[in-house]
Amino acid sequence: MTRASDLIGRAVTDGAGHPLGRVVDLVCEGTPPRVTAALVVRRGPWGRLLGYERPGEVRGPWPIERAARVLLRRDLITVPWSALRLAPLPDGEPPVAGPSPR
Amino acid sequence: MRARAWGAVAAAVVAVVWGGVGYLSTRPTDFHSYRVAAVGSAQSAYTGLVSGQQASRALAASRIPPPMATAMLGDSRSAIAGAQKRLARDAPPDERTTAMRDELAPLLLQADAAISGLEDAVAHGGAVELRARADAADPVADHLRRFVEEHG
Amino acid sequence: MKKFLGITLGILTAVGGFVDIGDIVSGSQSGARFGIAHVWVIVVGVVGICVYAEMAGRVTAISGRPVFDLVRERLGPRVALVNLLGSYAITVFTLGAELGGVALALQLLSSAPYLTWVPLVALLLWLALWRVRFETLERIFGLAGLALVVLVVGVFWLGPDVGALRHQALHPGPVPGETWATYWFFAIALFASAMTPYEVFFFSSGGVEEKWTPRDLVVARANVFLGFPLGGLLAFGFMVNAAVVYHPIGMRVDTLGQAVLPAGMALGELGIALIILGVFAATFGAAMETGLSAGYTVAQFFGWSWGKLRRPRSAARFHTTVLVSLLIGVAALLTTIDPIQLTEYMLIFSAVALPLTYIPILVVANDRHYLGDRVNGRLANLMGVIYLVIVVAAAVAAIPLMVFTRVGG
Amino acid sequence: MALLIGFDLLDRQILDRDGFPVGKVDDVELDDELRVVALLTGQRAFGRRIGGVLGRWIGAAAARLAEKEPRRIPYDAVDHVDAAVHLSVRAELLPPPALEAWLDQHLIRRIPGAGE
Repeated sequence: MTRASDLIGRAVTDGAGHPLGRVVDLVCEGTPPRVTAALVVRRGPWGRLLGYERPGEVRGPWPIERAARVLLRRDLITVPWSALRLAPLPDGEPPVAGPSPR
Repeated sequence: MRARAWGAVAAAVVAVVWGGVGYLSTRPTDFHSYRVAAVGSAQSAYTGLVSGQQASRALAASRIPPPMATAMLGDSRSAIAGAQKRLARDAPPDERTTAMRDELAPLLLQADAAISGLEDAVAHGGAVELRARADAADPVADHLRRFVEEHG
Repeated sequence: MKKFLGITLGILTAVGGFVDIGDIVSGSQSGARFGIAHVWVIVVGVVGICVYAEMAGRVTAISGRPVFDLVRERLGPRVALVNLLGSYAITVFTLGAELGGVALALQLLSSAPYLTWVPLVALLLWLALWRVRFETLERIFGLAGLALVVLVVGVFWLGPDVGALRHQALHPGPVPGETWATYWFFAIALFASAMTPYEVFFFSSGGVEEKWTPRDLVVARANVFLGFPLGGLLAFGFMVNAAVVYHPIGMRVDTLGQAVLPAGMALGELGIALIILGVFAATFGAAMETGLSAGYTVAQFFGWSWGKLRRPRSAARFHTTVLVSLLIGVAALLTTIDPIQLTEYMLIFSAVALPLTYIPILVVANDRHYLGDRVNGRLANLMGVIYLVIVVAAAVAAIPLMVFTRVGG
Repeated sequence: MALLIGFDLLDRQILDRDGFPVGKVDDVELDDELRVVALLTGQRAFGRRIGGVLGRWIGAAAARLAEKEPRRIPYDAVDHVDAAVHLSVRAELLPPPALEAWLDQHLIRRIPGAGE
């Protein structure tokens, strides 16, 4: 059994092993919801995006929205789960899903 | 790694703050810092004394209940005691500040005596005596105020 | 008719509930030192709390979620935990100051020193929160807080120099002998006493408990837009009285006795009776609100069951948190720190902590997913952003000013 | 509309059928095909999720307080998700929160008037 907190925050690479960035959220489809993709951020510090990662949902006052975009996330990409590999954890624990590109 | 980095930052901040406070508190008192302390001491003594006078006059005119007057005179006494302690904490560094201390110290004693007099009058004196003692403290209050304005 | 009565009672409660030890101390001290040169700060603060409380009330009425629940959801657990520690510490700090205020008020009526009153007041407060229906408590203390009107009325009997007062109001800035740093220090203290975070925690948690629906927004808005400004008027009462009685003779206000004496000078023993009743009610009412708000912030962060209307056994963790917060408040006072000084420190740290909960609420008030079409309009967002700048500026400037002016010393 | 586990589930308040607060979604359990099977709530799950020194300390404190493992709420008990996660069952059917029961037992129950 995996936990969402084990996946969120993990560094990920693409099929060929090139680092993509870190997982910040998991996209699910269907009922019961099944993870089909991950929201990955190339750079950008910790922390949630105050809700701005949902396009169209939050049209916050522009200063906060701009600050959130600039400070918290440079660029957010959606990567299908099958197209990415989880990098091994720093203390060597084997990644959970998918073959690791060792 | 992150925990160690945060630990280092925290230790650095503590060191800087500790050093800063240490330096500030042991710095030799110069004219400016002594003057600021003296004026602060005079200000709180002045506030305490006048507040005691006002409370006594209000009680004499039976505009406030006796316990309130007693409580306010108690506050005045501790304000003046605090002023005396603050003045005595540093030694005056030069002759100008020594003159300031020699002017202020007796004033604080007179203010303290005035408050004690008011407390006695409240305890068992009549309204007339209370009002008289309050008026008797006016010169001390005016002198304290002049001290604050002159050196403030 | 019943709804009209509900609104008026709500407004009166907001009036009584708005004023607390922070307003009493910051109002009197700034009045004594600067006259009414800070009156514009009270106006800015009142408008600010109206903007903030209206947003929080609307978010709660539509989404059904209280402030601290949303703070964690929007900021993520780690950042929200830091936010919780800050907000909880400030709220318990304020609770201690309020209890101190109650004890000081009682000391003026009895010769017993205030410290002897503190444990008794705390026990009385806990029994009131535990046993008495909160609705009645809020009404009693809200209405009794109105007695502070005696200050606004009494000032005319003191023969105020209206010309001088008008000059002070129209020329905001330090008087001779004061510096801009102390002027801005007191401005931040006044602003923080008007925009107190715990009031919004309490207001929005009350909305959840009373199961507000969009239809209740009318009553909620009436409470906010009428109650808070009237409360601001009472806070101004302390400032103008100190400006008339103490400022001209260069005196300062360091004790509660000095803050309430002008009412005695103006209206005699009746004035004193009313003003002390008002101070007692305002600070005791605020102690109830801060006690509950301390429980609300922790319970809403961890998702526990909470609420003053819920029977204690079905909200054990919430009620334990309130009890523990009360004990911490009493402990803070028993360190013999002067409650007036404790209040000064509390105001400064409240100013620092305000953005922590203001920003998430401003964001959620724009979230269509929660509020549908009732998100912030252009005006609400404009005011929201203006106050975002003010709140962040005050938070940044608070501590440096406190250190530089040695707490306004 | 796609469901975001982090945004839509994590840290959201869980309410039972009658609106009684059950807890926060402190973590989400996925099976091997990464399907959402359960919501985890409680200090242990919260501690483990925020990690770091504080997280371990919270988790250890919860463990000592008789919370053997986080409370597990099967995902099919979830009715719908809006500003909160609404369950289709009553709170009594779910495993009781250890801290609540402990405090109720040792403290709150003993104070008169705790029942009404």
